Amino acid sequence: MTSFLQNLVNAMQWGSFYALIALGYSMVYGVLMLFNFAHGDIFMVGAYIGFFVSSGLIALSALGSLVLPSWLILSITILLAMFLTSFVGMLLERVGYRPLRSAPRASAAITGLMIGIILETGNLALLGAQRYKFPALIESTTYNLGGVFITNKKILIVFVSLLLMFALHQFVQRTKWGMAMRAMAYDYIVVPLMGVPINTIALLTFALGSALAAAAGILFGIAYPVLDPYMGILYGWKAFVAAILGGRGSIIGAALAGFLLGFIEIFVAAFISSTLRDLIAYSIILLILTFRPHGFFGEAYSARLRL
Amino acid sequence: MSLLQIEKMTHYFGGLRAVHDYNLEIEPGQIRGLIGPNGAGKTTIFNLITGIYSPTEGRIHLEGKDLIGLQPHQVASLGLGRTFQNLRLWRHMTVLEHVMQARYSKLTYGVVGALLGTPKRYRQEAESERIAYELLDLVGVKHLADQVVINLPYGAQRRVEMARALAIEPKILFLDEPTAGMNLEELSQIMETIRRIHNEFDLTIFLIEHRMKFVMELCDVIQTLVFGEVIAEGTPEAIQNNPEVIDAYLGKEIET
Amino acid sequence: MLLSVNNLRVSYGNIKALHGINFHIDEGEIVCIIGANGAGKSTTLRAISRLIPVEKETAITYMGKDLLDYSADKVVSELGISHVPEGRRLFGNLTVMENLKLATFSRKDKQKISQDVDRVFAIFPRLKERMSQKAGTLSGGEQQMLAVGRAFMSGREVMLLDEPSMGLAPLLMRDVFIALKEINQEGTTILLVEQNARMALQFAQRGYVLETGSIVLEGVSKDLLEDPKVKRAYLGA
Amino acid sequence: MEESITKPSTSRSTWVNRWQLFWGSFSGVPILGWLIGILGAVALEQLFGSAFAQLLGLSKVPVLFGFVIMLGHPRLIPGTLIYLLVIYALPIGIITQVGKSLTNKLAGYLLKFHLGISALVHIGLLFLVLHLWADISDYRDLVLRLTLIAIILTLSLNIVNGYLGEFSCSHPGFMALGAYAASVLTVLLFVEDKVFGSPLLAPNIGPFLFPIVLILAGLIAAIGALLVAIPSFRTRGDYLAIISLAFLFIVKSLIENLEIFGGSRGFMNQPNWANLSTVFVWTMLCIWTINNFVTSTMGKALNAVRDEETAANAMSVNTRRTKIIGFMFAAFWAGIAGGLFAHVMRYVNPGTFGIQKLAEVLAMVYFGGLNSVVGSIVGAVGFNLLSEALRPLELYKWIIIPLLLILVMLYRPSGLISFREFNIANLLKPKSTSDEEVEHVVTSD
Repeated sequence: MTSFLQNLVNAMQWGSFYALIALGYSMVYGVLMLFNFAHGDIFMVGAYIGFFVSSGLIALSALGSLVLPSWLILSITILLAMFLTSFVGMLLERVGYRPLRSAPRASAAITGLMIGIILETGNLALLGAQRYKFPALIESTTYNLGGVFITNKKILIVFVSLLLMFALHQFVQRTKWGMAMRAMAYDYIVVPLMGVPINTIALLTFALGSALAAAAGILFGIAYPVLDPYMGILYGWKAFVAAILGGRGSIIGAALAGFLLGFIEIFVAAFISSTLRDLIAYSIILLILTFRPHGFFGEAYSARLRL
Repeated sequence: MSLLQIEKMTHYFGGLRAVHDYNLEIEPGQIRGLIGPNGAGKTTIFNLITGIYSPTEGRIHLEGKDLIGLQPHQVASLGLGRTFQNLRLWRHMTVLEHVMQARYSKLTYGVVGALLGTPKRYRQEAESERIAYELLDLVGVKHLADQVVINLPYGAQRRVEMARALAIEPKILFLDEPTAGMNLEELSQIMETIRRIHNEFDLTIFLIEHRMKFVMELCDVIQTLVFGEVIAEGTPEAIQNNPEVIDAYLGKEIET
Repeated sequence: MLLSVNNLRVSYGNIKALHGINFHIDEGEIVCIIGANGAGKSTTLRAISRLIPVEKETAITYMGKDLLDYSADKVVSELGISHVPEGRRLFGNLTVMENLKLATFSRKDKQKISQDVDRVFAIFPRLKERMSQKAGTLSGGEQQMLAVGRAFMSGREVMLLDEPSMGLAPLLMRDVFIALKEINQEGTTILLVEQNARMALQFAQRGYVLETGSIVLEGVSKDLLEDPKVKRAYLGA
Repeated sequence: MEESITKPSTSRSTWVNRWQLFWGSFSGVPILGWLIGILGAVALEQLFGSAFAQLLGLSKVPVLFGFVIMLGHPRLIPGTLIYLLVIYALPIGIITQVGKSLTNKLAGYLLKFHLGISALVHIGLLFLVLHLWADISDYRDLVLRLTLIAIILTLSLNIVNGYLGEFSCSHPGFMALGAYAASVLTVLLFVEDKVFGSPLLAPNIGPFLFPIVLILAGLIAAIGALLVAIPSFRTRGDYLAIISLAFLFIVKSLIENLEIFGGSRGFMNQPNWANLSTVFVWTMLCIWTINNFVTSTMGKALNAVRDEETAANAMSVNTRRTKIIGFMFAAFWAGIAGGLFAHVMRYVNPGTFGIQKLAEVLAMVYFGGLNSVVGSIVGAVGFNLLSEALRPLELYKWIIIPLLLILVMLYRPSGLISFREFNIANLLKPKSTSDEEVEHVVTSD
């Protein structure tokens, strides 16, 4: 039982990363009907931006020119990295995807794939092959709750993830921007007839998705401090599959599927074998998609989306 | 026995009743018409008969064979050819390829023949091409055979669809609004073409149409459909003088 | 002249959908364009709404401005030209209220917005009952009301209506047209596209007859209703 | 004032004229002529290549048309260019020009027989050219074999992504199935191995049974394709893309978990049977069958399903059968490509068949052009040559190639040569353009 609970805690943390990344895929896919294959690499870029922001702030503290408490450094890192990474996402939309909006969607997917490769290689070219270690922003403390060990890092990671997901949900459900995003997911052709500038909504979607990916990157860096230019490929693609499993453009679906994937992976690794992790995870996904081809919360879209 | 026999066909989309208690008997050689306002369920009836949808209730028989539960391609190879209201052409294919494609069920060379290019394959493809040219000639677009369809004007595209439907060697030809998007001149030409097809193969035709003039001149028997139900069935004269039809089809006077 | 369309040409690929049509609408008028399926009626409205590109010979002026300088969303938010698209195209995943609210996306006049919402609910009381219901669950008639209401919220100068009668029972159809007349009397100019020729001509003051991408007849509705050519082609006589 | 404007333009147009005249004189050269010309050049290289390279100060014969040398050592550029000019450009130019009337006559003569005869002669010449070219260095040989395998892979993926219009991501998975199936069979049957022990059959009959092994590998991949094809009945487009992606990951981690096949460490000791001639023959077979398939009504049914499935179904096309055939046929060739690949590298590991491979194959298909046999050949050859040629740029290669592909997507969203058929008869026929006609064309311009 304790080992079950212990793994549950681990799965919550692991699922948080997938869920946060999956949200970005899902939003872009929902609103623009587009596989943003470069999103995993935005996660990577976000982690690196977070690394530089936090290292910079720590260096300033060390020099004594701007002494900040560590919780403030953490908060500033997350917010600033989210803000900066959102511009990477918007740039991607403007330069890579907007010119291809009326082209076949496969072309946009290939473009995304290629942008992803450029981001990975660009990282290697700029920063070299050495691995960067994410600075320890918080002192690690472990609590023992009846045999289940919970670190303050895990609590922080899960809490921040859930908070961000809740904020996103509120944004999408309550604001007119969110309303426009939902409308675009349903039928983007007639959205301009409501006086909604769709290019702005597209940028917003990319910005939000990228900001969440950056948050995921930093949280990931807190848990697993070694950064890798290919971390986007390793985790991004899995999150992508989770996003689709959640259903087209469904935020709750993407979050749930992200956590589900985390749970499957952790529990398979804990109770069966870590080498069988991917095999079982993807087999389950394949099974679910065979019986629910549109994911948990997705609905079939049709010719209605054409003019 | 009638060629096509439909009894008590009813169909629901979700909770919405699209077709209710629809009956039809078509005799060989007839030209039948189906009219009704937009959204009355005419195209749904076509889709039900040709197997695209499966009716919630009812029976459909072609020459005594039950069509319910068959895939559309099986229905088609049994002899139901059709055209579509909003042209469904294959945008990257040429006119000739369209007509040849519809000979699919008549080709017997199989996958191996296709891969290895056996003599049987070339023989059958050549035969198919010959028939395709004849049909294109019949509907009057032979000169466009090598054109990619999306480059053709609307009227020509409709004719390609017609030739394509004929290539499956139909026993009944279903035409869904064959005159949509045509002007009066093209209208009389397409009417001429339909008559020619009818005479050439002694073909049974079932058509949906909006233009009264067209339906009245061509059809032997006409059904009027309103909200999924047949409100009148009869000869063109009878339909034309039926006050209910006039109201439903042309719109009531509106009092303001 | 409020809106004048000159030499409107539209092509889909190599197919010419509109061969250079001319028409105009005066302020406060109800004008209809009638024609068979595929004649180019919807294309005309889409071109005015800037949903589809027009060819370079085309000129559209609206209140002295060049309409072609505006993008699709600006046509609605800055020029006040709203469009009820063919098949209504509601956002089925949004509630009735959200559909109405979304249509005011670019409007800043908060107070006026809530007045307008009240006005829509006054015209269509049925919508008020279904306020927090998803638009996808409405019946055909209610959907049409919401589509008109949504256009009313987004732009009030001109309303472009694409086959509002499609799929409606005669009684509901009458309700919708009565509401439209009311909206028109409050100062909204209406351009209506219809296949149901008789009804459209009874509703509008003037009409244009579109046939395979060209205007073949135009005139006052009463004359068109009497015109034997129109009768023969569209009224089946 | 006017003169100063017109002068440069006239001088430019004489240059253009001269170029057109020069180039126009080549338009009358049939494929046969080109093949013979290139054969002359590679024969020349065989005979005098290394001596001439040394004379120019190059350490050895430039293996890939000098790209690598020129990018890596700028001061060797003049020598390399002279080498290319003397060994390749001049001989090809002279032989094609001198032999023009003769090769045209010959090409015409060949066409009097069955088209297959003419095709075989051309293919034979092509093989001779490639063989002589690859003979210079092992590196050339390897690049060539991998490029030919890439052609098979690209063509087969084009069946699904181009002709059938699905976005399938499972191709590296099919390739992996084929690679492992073929490797296990050959090692088990014909090779002394630590895991499988002594060979079950006499090793010397192995090369003769190798085609059967490859076909089996292809069939295993094709059976795997059923797992993707059957869901495609119900869902299209995006969800099929995900299903196929999940399939790829499943195959990959399945192999990683099969310790008997080496797990993630990989599998080696494959016999060296995939030499240039074997790979060449399989590539030609692949092009031939795929070209046959896509030009038949059976194959064009794929296009009909892609463009308008409802209409295809209503026109008696069995859409399910069509999809199954499309997927299985594509997977079959991917499996064969995998089998060949394993025997070229003589080592495979599951990591080879991951996302990177997927990106590479997709890039080749979309770069070359959807729905086109020629496009796929151009895509695979272009991509591989580019990738080898830019090797000296190391990391930056993976910025330049993606950027190039993005440009292609922006300006030609369905690839360089898309939706174009491959007409063998037209390709092989003699070119009738005589000298007078060429002049006429130029002066009329």
